[in-house]
Amino acid sequence: MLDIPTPLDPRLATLLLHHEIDQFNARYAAALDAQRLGEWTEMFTEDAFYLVTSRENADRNQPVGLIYCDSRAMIRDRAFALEKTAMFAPRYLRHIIGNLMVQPEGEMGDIRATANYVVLQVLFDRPDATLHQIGVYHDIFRHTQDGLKLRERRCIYDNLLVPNALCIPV
Amino acid sequence: MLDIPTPLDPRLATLLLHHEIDQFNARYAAALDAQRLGEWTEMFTEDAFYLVTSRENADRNQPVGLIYCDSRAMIRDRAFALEKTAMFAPRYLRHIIGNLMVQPEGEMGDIRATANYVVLQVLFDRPDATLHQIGVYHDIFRHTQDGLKLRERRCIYDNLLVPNALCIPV
Amino acid sequence: MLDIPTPLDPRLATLLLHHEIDQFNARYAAALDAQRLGEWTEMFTEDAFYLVTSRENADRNQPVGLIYCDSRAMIRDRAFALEKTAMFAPRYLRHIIGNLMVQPEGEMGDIRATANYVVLQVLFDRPDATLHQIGVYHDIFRHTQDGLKLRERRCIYDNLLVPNALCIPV
Amino acid sequence: MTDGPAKLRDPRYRWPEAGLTRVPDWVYTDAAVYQREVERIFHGQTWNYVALEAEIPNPGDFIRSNVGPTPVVVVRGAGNAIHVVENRCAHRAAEFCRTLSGTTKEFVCPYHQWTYTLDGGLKAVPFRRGVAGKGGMPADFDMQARGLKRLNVTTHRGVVFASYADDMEPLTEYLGPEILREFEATFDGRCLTILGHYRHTLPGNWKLYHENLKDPYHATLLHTFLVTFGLLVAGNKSLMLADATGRHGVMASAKSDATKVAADVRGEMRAYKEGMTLAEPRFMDFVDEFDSPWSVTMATIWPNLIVQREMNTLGIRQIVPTGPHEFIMKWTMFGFEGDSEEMTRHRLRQGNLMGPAGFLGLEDNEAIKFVQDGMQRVPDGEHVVELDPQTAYGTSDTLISEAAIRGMYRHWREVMDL
Amino acid sequence: MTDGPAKLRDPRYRWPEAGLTRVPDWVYTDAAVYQREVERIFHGQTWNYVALEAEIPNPGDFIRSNVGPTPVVVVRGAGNAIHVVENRCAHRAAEFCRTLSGTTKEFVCPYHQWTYTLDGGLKAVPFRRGVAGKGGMPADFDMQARGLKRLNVTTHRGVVFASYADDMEPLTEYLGPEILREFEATFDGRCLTILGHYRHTLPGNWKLYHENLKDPYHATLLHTFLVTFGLLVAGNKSLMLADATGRHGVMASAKSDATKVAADVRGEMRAYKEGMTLAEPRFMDFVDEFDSPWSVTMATIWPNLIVQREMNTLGIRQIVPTGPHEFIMKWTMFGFEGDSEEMTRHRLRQGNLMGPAGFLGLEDNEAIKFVQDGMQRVPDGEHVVELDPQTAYGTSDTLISEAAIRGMYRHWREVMDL
Amino acid sequence: MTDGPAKLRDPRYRWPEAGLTRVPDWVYTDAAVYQREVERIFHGQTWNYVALEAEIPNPGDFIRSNVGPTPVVVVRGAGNAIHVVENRCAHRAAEFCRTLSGTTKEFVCPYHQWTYTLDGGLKAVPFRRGVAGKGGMPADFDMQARGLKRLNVTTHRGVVFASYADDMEPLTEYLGPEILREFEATFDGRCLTILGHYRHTLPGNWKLYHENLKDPYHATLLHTFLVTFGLLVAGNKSLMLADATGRHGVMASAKSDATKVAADVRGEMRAYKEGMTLAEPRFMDFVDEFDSPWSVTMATIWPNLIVQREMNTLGIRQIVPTGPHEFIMKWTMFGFEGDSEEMTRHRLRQGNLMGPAGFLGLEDNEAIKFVQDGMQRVPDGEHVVELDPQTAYGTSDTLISEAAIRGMYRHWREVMDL
Ligand code: FES
Ligand code: FES
Ligand code: FES
Ligand SMILES: [Fe+3]
Ligand SMILES: [Fe+3]
Ligand SMILES: [Fe+3]
Repeated sequence: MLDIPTPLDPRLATLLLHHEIDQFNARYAAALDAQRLGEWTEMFTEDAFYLVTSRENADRNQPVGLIYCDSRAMIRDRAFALEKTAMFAPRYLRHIIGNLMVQPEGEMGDIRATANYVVLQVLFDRPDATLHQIGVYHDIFRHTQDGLKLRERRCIYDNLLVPNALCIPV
Repeated sequence: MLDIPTPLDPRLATLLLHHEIDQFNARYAAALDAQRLGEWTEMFTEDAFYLVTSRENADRNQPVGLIYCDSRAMIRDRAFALEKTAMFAPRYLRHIIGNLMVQPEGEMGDIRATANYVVLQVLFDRPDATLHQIGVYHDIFRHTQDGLKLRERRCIYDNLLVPNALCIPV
Repeated sequence: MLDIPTPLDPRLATLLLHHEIDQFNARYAAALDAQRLGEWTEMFTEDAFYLVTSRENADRNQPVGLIYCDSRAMIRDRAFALEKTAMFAPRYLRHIIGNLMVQPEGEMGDIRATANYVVLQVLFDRPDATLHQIGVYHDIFRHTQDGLKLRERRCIYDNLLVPNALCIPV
Repeated sequence: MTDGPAKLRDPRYRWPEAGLTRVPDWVYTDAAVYQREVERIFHGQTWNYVALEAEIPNPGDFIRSNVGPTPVVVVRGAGNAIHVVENRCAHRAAEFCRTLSGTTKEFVCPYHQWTYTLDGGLKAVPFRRGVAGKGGMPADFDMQARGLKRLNVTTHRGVVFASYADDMEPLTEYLGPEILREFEATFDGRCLTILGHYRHTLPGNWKLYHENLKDPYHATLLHTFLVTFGLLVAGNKSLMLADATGRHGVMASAKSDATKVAADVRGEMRAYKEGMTLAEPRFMDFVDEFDSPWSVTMATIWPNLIVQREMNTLGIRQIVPTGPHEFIMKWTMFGFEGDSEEMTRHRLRQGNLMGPAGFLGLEDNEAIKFVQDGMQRVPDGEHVVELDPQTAYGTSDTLISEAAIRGMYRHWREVMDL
Repeated sequence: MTDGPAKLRDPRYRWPEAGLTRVPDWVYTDAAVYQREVERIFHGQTWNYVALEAEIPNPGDFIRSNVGPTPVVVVRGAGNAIHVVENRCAHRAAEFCRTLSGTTKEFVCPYHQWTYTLDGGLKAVPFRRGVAGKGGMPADFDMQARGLKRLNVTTHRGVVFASYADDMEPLTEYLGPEILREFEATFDGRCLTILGHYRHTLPGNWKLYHENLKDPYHATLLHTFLVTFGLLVAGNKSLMLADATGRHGVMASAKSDATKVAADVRGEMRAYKEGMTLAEPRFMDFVDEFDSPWSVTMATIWPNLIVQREMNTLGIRQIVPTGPHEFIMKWTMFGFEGDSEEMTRHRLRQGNLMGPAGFLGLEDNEAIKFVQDGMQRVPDGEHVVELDPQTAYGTSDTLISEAAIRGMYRHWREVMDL
Repeated sequence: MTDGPAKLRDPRYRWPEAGLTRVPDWVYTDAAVYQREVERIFHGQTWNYVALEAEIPNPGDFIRSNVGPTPVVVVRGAGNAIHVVENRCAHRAAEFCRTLSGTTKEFVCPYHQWTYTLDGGLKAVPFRRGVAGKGGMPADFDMQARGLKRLNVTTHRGVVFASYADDMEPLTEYLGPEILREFEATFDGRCLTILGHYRHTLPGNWKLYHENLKDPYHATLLHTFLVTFGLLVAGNKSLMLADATGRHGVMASAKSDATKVAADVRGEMRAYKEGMTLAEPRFMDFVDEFDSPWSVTMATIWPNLIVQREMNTLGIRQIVPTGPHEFIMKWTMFGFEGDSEEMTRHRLRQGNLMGPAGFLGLEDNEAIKFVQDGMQRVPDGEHVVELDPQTAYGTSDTLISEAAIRGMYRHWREVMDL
């Protein structure tokens, strides 16, 4: 939990935590939009779980993910593969994150939060910016000695169809 | 007005009120996105006014609404009709709410606020997520013994045309 | 810096500054969406720099802008030209601003901030609302005796192509 | 400029042997058929709804509208006469009028500022005689001959119609006595007040909307709300009226108490739900303000007008086709001068029944979409419209009938020569 | 209803002189060719994958699917038999089934509530006999004759196929012995458990996806990850199998240690990167659970099925063409009953290789898009497919071969008569 | 592969009797006409702008560009020569170059890594000789014959052009002496510095953009800003120049003091507004840096280039058609080496006049859209272009003229054989 010099009005503590997570998400989006995947991997805990899957699968409790990482090691391999081995056309991405809701810190310092996201994509050979993916982050945050980290981020997208390929994480 | 133990810096009180309404809107969006219409109806006061109309009508001061409810009873009938009688194809919706502006609490506890909204829709038989409706909420909130409620929400959408049908409230 | 009666927890000061800029952006968007360009021009300092350019140009450090104003005088001429001389079809615009990040106030009172923006447009002769422009504001704010103003706003859009014409500033 | 005409002589466009009890998919999905519909129907021998007089009360008031897909401007001239002109400049084709409505003394095209009078006449061509003796228009340039394309106009009880045909019969004849009676039951002489508009797209062929309102059968089955709250129930007083030609129709019914519906009938109505109640029942009240036995009438006036009298919520629906697979619907909701504030509110409340978010309206929009989806994805089939064989086509007094749809296609095939 | 057939007699559709070593662009980009593919291939003499039995385990369970572009519903009937019917109502063509999957006792069309049994028979027409002796269907209305369009169905090892052809050979014959063997190596009799779905669009012609999996050459070059981590390396044990007709294929390979690749071979492999390592190498482990010499097999089963056995990540890919320039791919990922929780997790982890976000999968989707882009923007060219001249067409045991692609077009030209 | 050619013999494509004073809509809206334009104009006997040398200063520098709609890569070879090749792989058609610009030693197609030299020659085919004696290309595979499609290239004063025609006359001849003079007045020998790009779509036919710049009439009427601040005023010194063929043109004018405009002229100019002033007038200053009597010239160089010299804001505009109803415009704004920082800033400030957000630029984009809208929604009409009858077609020294547009169509009809 945040260490606070003077006892703070609990409503203000709530506000500060909300702001802290809001800013975490803004940095997270900025890292992905600039395709700084190394920075992105550092935003997770060692034992992190990261999943990108459809609302269809989530509603049916089917576990498959477009991306399925059950450790930061796998998140690092994802970043490594995309940066060092994967072939895909250059593109611009822009994440917009909103509707953040944070639950009070739970046992073991788990902080559950959700936020809606929109990923906009621009390819260099198509005129328009497109709604590439929309969905909800279902998150568990933790305060660590290295600061706030994601213990779990499940990205549940509303799209029924992925437009061709998901080249950069969500 | 919020009851505050120790006198609070007025700027912080403003911040808390802003946050309270921001979180109300996030919950409101979540209820609609999950199509929990019963929960949605509980977010209004008994004497609430709820309207969905076009910027075109609003600019001309024409009163018609796609949805026009001048009491929570009518809001309940809307939820009832959609859940129990209406036939429409299944769909995913996602509300993104931003640009919230809150005015200081006025006489009779009225709190006026506006926010921009985007409603994204995914049909199961069309590949793309679409911008279903964009617009502005013109709101009057009230603190009641059951917590913060909407005394009035006028949803003024910018679209000139509604894509086929508006099956879930905005 | 904000003048504060009692010494304030620095984290709360950060919060207040963040909120102040967030609300500035909300008012900025509202002025443009209502096409109140006069009001828009007043949100800049006399020596303001205002630029709208593509991510492509920005990445290459090429200075050209769709709109290039290196003084509020030029910003006023822009507003004047659009309101008094320019011919373009009527349209509805809606700005959504999110992912705000504010850096601590620097020397000479410069406050650096960034935010993502989406400009949605509705023409009267096309059925759909469209993603007209998406991008990032790169800002420098200043507190002046007339309140918070933009010393610099560089709007870097992600779109590769502008859809036909950019008739209202971003 | 498609190769429609030639194409339409192709045997693939032969109508099914079974005749009017079948409608082939190509009627709803083919681009060449659509093109011919624009030529022979919307631009042909028809009166097309374009506006209500109440939308342009004063000289100079104008509103953008359409005749079929074609954009026009409807304007009240100096002499109070109403003019309808194409929204295309006579110089370089610019769609000159961009605003939805307004008031003006003249029309000025933005590109080179050719200027037109309110009745479409070419009034001024800048630098027509050049500058310093150079350039400009030929000496013999005939201003008279170069105005905007004008359509023929007629109005009845405050409703404005336009036609490309120069030899149209009067509207009253065009409607025929029975349809005219229902038209005048709604437009009963009181002045209209505009309450506002709805606009929506609908991803289906435009004729499916006419058929939906010539199909009383669906009303008793699709619309749970309607049935459960007694607005339309198989077996209670109703009529599906068609004019002599079959192109126009009126679906009419009298509100009754659904709980009184015979058990056997109710048995067939899956839509009927026992014991449903409303928290605000008064919004379903019918204030009997019309000289008519019907509490609900839906008039389909060929080719682009629907007049809705759904108890006390009144509206115009204008069909603007954009291709075989989609059309735009523009609604103009209205009341009457002299309505009390409470009566206006009642109309607005009852408006929740109709429109793209209406309890009934959204169901029809969805159902029509499903039909177009079915044809586009499982192509080259045909529709079955054989309910009510006792009536070959046209008017029928049972709701369990598709005779009015058959009547419409009898007319359509004649005009389309298909 | 395009003028396809006539058009296809046009000399522009003549195949290049060079024969199968060339494929002209119009094969991938022409609307009339696509239309004929739907008629002669997807609706022709083929078995089309529609579902896995495990998706509809109980009577009444249904799932939406497609045969070519045509939407169908796959449903398990009361008697446990599986039925496949077109998703188009026999009355007015409505696409009646809107949900992706579910469980029901009958199908009710929303528009007028015609009701169908699970095997597509017409069960009820509301008010069929009218009300109070009026309206309703003709006395001789034949319920039997008016059901939904039914397709022929067969299943093998829990995989469900449908066909429009009434005289199809059994699936086992259709696959042929070699393909069947590989099919049964993956579907080895264990019951399937569904792990979930991926769905994506791909802006390329549907055949390019078959070709991608009949093109072992690309695998050794495009997929750095694959090569670097030893899944497929030119020179190691592999086979590109084709059936006698050339329409089906299996790309098979055995995992090996890339570091052991001969230097000369590695030299040609730009994709190969020295000394790369994974932070979580176990996700590339192969648990040898199959009775097969191959660690990876990709079976392309004509016309719409790919069976992926990528080590331990297993999946179905169903091709749903939407036009010449795009198709939808629906993936169904599965494991087996009795998988330990750790085995399931292993499959899920290994799933990062494939699908629209897979290390390999995203590369193929991008590459196929690039090919369609190239043809659409620089039109009227041809493709060169002459690798491995020793094999005219069909099965080849070298990865440096396009013989399987040539075999596919030999079959395609025969069926398409082009 | 549409059935264009045949279709174009249809009588519907007959030009109006009135000749060049009329332009029929199908010139701007018909798909078959557009297809022929690509073949006979962009891929025909023309020099197409593709890049500025300053964009690819060093060997290996490349930039994506287009010739008509066709994507090409413009690259500076080792020997400093500039090459233009189609962006389509010789193997399986992949659009291999995906980045907008960059620097490379060779081009490698991502799909199978066929490798090309900077001049488009096929340099390497992986595993060309197979592996372990199996597979690979035929022994007689001819690398020489399999490179990328190369276009002919010429440059003048740092501007790069390409052509599909092998027998093109030199650019200087192609332009003709008068156009060349204006071209060289702008490209006066100083080295260019790139200030950046604008890119926008425009929902109109590509020729309307040429016409807009061969139409001095509109400039005096549409552009209030231009007129009010004296950049172009009917009656002041100006010229609408056309080359001998009529395809190229230059609209030229000298800045003057609008307040001195004769009252009679001003009377016709609705656009002119009395007493407007700028808060920052210096941005309208003209620094006379060119050896030319004109302060503003707009050169339209057939078929895809516009050279803008708007006082001190200089730019290239490249037209990339994407169909009859839309094109993409790519702008390259530049200054000169040796520009002071203040001069560069002046150019950037003055840039507010042009481009898709320019005070003038946005008006032209909107006006052209209105014209295409008008034709698409009110089809099958014709345009009236009869201003300035004294000049049948071509060069005219009055602004009140459409002679240059007539000249362009005289040339177009010849080339298009329509
Ligand atoms: S296009 Fe209307 S005035 Fe020229
Ligand atoms: S369309 Fe299915 S019941 Fe009428
Ligand atoms: S497509 Fe280019 S190398 Fe195969
Ligand atoms: Fe209905
Ligand atoms: Fe592959
Ligand atoms: Fe201009």
